[in-house]
Amino acid sequence: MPTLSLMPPEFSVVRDDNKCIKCLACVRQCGFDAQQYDAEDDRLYAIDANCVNCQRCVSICPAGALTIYKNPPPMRPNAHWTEGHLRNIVKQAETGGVLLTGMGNDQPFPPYFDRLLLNASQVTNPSIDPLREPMELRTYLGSRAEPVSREESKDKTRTPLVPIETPIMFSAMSYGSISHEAFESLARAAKAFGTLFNTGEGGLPEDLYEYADHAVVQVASGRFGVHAGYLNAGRVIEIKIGQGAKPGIGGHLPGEKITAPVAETRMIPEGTDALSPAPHHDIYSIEDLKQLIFTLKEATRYQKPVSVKISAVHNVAAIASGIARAGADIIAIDGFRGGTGAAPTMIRDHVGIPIELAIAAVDQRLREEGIRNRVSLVAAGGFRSSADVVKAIALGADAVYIATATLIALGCHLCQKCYTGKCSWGIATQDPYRSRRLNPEIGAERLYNLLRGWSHEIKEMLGGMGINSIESLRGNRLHLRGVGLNEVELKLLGVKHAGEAM
Amino acid sequence: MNYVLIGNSVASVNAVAGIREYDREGSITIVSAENYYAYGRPLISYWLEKRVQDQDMPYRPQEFYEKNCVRVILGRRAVKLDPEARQVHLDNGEKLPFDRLLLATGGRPFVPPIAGLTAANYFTFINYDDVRRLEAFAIPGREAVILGAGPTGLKAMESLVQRGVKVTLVELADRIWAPALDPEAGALVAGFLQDNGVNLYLNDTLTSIRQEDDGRLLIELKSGRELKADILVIAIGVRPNVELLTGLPGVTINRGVVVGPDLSTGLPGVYAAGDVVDGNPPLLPHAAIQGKIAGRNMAGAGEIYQPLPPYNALGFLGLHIISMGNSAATGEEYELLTEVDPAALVYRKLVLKDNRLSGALLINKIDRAGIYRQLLEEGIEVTSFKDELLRPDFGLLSLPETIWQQQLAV
Amino acid sequence: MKKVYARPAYCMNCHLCEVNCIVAHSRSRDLFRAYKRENLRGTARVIVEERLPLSVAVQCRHCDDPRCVAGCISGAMVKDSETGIVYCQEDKCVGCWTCVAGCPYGAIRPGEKNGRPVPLKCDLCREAGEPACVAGCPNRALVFEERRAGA
Amino acid sequence: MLREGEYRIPSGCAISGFINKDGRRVDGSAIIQSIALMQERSNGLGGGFAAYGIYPEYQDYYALHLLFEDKLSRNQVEELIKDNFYIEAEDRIPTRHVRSIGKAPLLWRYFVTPRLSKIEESQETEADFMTRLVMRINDSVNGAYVVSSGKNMGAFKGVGYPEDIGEFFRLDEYEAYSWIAHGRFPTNTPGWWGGAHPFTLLDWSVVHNGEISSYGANRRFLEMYGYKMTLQTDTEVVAYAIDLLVRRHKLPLELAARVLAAPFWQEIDRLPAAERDLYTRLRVVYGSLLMNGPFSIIAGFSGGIMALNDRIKLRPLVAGSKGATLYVASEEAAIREICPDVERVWYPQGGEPVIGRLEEESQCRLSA
Repeated sequence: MPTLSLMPPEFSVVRDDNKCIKCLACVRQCGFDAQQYDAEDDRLYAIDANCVNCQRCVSICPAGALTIYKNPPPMRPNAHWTEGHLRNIVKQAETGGVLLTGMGNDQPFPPYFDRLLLNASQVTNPSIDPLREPMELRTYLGSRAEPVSREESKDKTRTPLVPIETPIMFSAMSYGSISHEAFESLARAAKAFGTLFNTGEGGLPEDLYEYADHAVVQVASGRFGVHAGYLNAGRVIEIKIGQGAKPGIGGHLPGEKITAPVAETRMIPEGTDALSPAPHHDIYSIEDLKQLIFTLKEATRYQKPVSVKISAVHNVAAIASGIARAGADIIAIDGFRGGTGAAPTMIRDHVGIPIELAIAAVDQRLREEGIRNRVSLVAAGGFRSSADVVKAIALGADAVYIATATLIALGCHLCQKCYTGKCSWGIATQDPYRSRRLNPEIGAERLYNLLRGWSHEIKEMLGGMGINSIESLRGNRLHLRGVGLNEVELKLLGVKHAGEAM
Repeated sequence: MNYVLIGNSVASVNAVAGIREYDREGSITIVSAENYYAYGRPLISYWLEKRVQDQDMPYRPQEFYEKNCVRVILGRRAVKLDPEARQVHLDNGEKLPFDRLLLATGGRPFVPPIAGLTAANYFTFINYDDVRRLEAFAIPGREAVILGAGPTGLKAMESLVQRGVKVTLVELADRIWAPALDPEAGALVAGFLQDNGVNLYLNDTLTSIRQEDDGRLLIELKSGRELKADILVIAIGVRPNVELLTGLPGVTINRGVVVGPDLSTGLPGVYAAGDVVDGNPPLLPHAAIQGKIAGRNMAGAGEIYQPLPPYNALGFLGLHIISMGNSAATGEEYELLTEVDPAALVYRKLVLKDNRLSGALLINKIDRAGIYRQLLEEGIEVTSFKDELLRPDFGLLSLPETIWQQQLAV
Repeated sequence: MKKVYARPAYCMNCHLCEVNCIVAHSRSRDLFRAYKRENLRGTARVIVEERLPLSVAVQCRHCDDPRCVAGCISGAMVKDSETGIVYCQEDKCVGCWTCVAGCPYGAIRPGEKNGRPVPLKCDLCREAGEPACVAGCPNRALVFEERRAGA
Repeated sequence: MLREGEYRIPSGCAISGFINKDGRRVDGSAIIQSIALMQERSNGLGGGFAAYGIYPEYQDYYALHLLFEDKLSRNQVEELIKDNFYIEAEDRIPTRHVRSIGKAPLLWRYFVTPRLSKIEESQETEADFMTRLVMRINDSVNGAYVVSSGKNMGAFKGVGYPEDIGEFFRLDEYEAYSWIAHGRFPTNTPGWWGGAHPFTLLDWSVVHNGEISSYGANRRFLEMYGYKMTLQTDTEVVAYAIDLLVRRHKLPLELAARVLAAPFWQEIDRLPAAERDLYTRLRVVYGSLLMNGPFSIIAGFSGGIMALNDRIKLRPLVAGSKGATLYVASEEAAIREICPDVERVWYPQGGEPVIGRLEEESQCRLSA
């Protein structure tokens, strides 16, 4: 029985009839049935309540006739009871369910990246022009055996190091949560650029094994798609413990997204929900993790470095130290801005810590323990620009994972409705009508361009700092200065305040 | 190599193109009995309506002949073919030697014996000259009787109506264009014509004609009805112009010239194409295709002509009809799929036999008609998509994927 | 010859090829004028067929032996011997639609422009270089390329 | 790769050094003359020298050169020294009055040998023990600073033009088989006696021209190995990095140089497989020790010197040789000044180390 909706629509779809040519592209492209056409009256109209502001119609409209407006808050201004809270309460009053959302934390927590500034050379040392001089971004991931001697190491339990040509990798997004087209775009771009993509927890589709050499193959608590061939095909194996968007929470891919090819890849029946438990049920302690790390290494004859991915949580430094000592070659830390295909809103918005602080703490801790060289540190969670990347590396990361940025490059407008499977942009959907909107050829090009642009910017920033190799930036916090940060924050980040000398 | 093409219509012109695909050197001569460069004969009704002007009549521009080095002899009739000497004799005594010869002489109107019929009191509707002569007579307010409600008669009707002439159609069969239209479609079209002020007498024909004192014609029909008219057009079919080959050794002539699969006649080096060919529907696409293939074969290609079922597009007074194959079929052995909307004058009928398309008739909704033609010509089994055939969005995607994939890859 | 090829796997059914085609074949070459003043809606020379999720833009294949050219009573429809493009000299067309009956792809639709008949068929934007449908396809579902040597 | 040879900047530092590979010991007047020629590269805020082979009579003892801001710090340090070492000899470092030199700190030297019991207690090697102690003095005793701590060598440095510093320390009275010198144009540290070059650790001494942009990365890496960067300058990281690589990680000096000024990946990728593997491992493991940014350095060590440029040669460095003597300096003129008939002069490529070592025979002779 339809009940009275207590909330007006969040968005208004406004069509300029002077411009509209009634080509109906908007109607055909709207993933959420907000755009409608009445053939009898030859009339286009919108169901505002359905609109999620994904901007697909706006982008596709050849006449530029569409604008989507955010409606004014449906209430008196109230700093405490914000519109978001009101909408959530009403939704829950109607459904009695847990609030679900997609993508990353969108709340106004302090963005530390925006409180950090970079250095540049003036007079006393020359800045370096990346267009004239070699500028090196190649980064090796894995455990570094020291000391180096002329002779090659005889240690057969050492996993090889993995080079990436830019310190940027594509973070885990599983096939199933994203479309084959999106997945393939990532794989192709990673291969073309010489970096790695991450399969996420849904396995690697058979037809994409040609990209496996550029894949971080994930092993998560659901063990979807994990088999010996998969582990041995990938370049790096990653044990996923946690995810920045939902620390402490498992995954749930609804049955509608488990189409036949997804089911085959995940090795589960078609149409069944894919549930990832919150913990790995074979890892209840750090020594269990060690066992899994070495199980995977044994299974791959020590040919694959093993990464362990955790959410950035309060005790992240100590946890990371334990992971390093448990034999991981790479530690990936996912900050609280990290994205997701589906997470409970309360978890997404209220659990975890910023990646900037986490990476600083972990890097410092590992150095204090003298084991920083044992692992590579990969930072993830909300990297928006090459400057964010540079700052993370200066704080101590070896490389970063980006995912939300890649989706935006592919068309995502952060409508946060990934969990519905209706993505108008063909990304977070398994509906072939929608997913075919993302031509992997174009997707791969766009991702390649993004990497190219960011990499070039990183080179320019490095050159400005007077260095020509990314390793000279790693942990080089002297090139960072804080602005408007308090003493505790400065201390945790290990940076001086802007205005302080070297 | 000497190529001589007798007849100057689409078959000859396409033969020129066909020859030149293989032979850029040989000399080509076209002999035309008419005084015009080739034109599409169906254009004459448009000319009469003044929808086409003189300068738009030629089928190909002058450059076509220049570019292809074609000598065109206009206004001359080939009167004799000497297979021994390999020469064609023209009516002016000129003798053209040939190595390859194409007979593309088309047909001439069939005029039945009718009492009182003289060369002066009737018109045919085949040639440019026919309509040039008719033009002076076809003035508003006059009345015309057209014998034959086939494509030619209907186009003559249209052009005369457009010129303000009141038209009466007399048709021996029980409906308009009986080979193409089934009774239901015939009735639909008949109604349409009557709504447009055209008189129609079916199951009837002319028995006599007489010029009255006022110069008008008094036409007597078999039914006893008498009609007065200013113009009489006879449009009941054509007869192939086979005279040039008649009696020559090796040549078989039935209704038209019998040709082999490569369009050669029994005479070495002599080919035929178009309406003159026996068994060929007197339709323009067929003539053009045959002309092209005959030309190629004259130049040595060795291509086979697969006889094509008839297909035709006919429009008059804003009504458009496309027919193909067995479009009028009604019998038990056929499965008929139809869509009828009399108010919109829409009629669509597909004739299936053994789950293959055998004919199609489309009136006023003719989009994608060529796909049906292709299905029909190729004899493609339609069982798996039969229910798609008349859907409004019928198209390539209605066909099995292997077919449309292949089609799109062309 | 270079032709437009559809890649159905990437066709997302936006029909923008039709829009771009219409604009490219309008007098004004302007979207708004084409639709609002010239009233060209529905006159695209490319047809997006839909069997969702599948859709595909169908257009003239510029056949080697084009039926539309063979059947043209006025000589308006021609195949350019240099470029291979099959196109209609529109001022010669009388609207008999034999071409419609001839095209095996159903890629010619009867149309009208300024009271004159116009067969709506792709001419590969022969005056513009790259076909507008290809240039404007947001998902590269249409490509303009040579696939067959010598054709 | 840039091979312009010099980065043209009106400021900068001057470095110079030479080694007599045959072990012949010469007094300090030549090195003073050489460094003095490049006075315009200094600004009077720092000069210094290191000399090897100067204390043959104490060659088995660590020669601790110390500076103290005050008596208190000296007392504290002496307590520390006495706790941990036997002191064979000690004295005030001899100086002479030079007008241009301002107020000097207290300058002392001690010839010491560690107490065995203390080393055992710490479960360290003798060298590590020494290193830690030096770090501890520098780090925790306010006003005290270890200028040098190697055997049979010493560093002499202070605020002033280098030729004045040389005069002040009476270097004409020392004889060494190798000398390195520095004239300073401070950029990012205050003019402080301890801040002048060379920087030393054990036998290592480094003079440096440039600004190491990777300082933060280098420093934090070295800190992991117990080095304490107390001097607020880049140059000490070079000394410590060499110490880590050569003494503790046992890398040949040539390879250590390839860490400090690593080849580009594109060069490494072109190497034969075995070399490629080695250089890849070097860069991957010691990437944080890549000295990035402009520099030319001369490192002195027991039995040799090494000169090295940054890998794209953003600072000047010239080498010359005559007979058994190898010269390196910021400018060719500084070599010709003391060796007019130099036989060979060359400009080392960026990242290509120039190493001069005592010939084996003289090595034996000197240590005998």
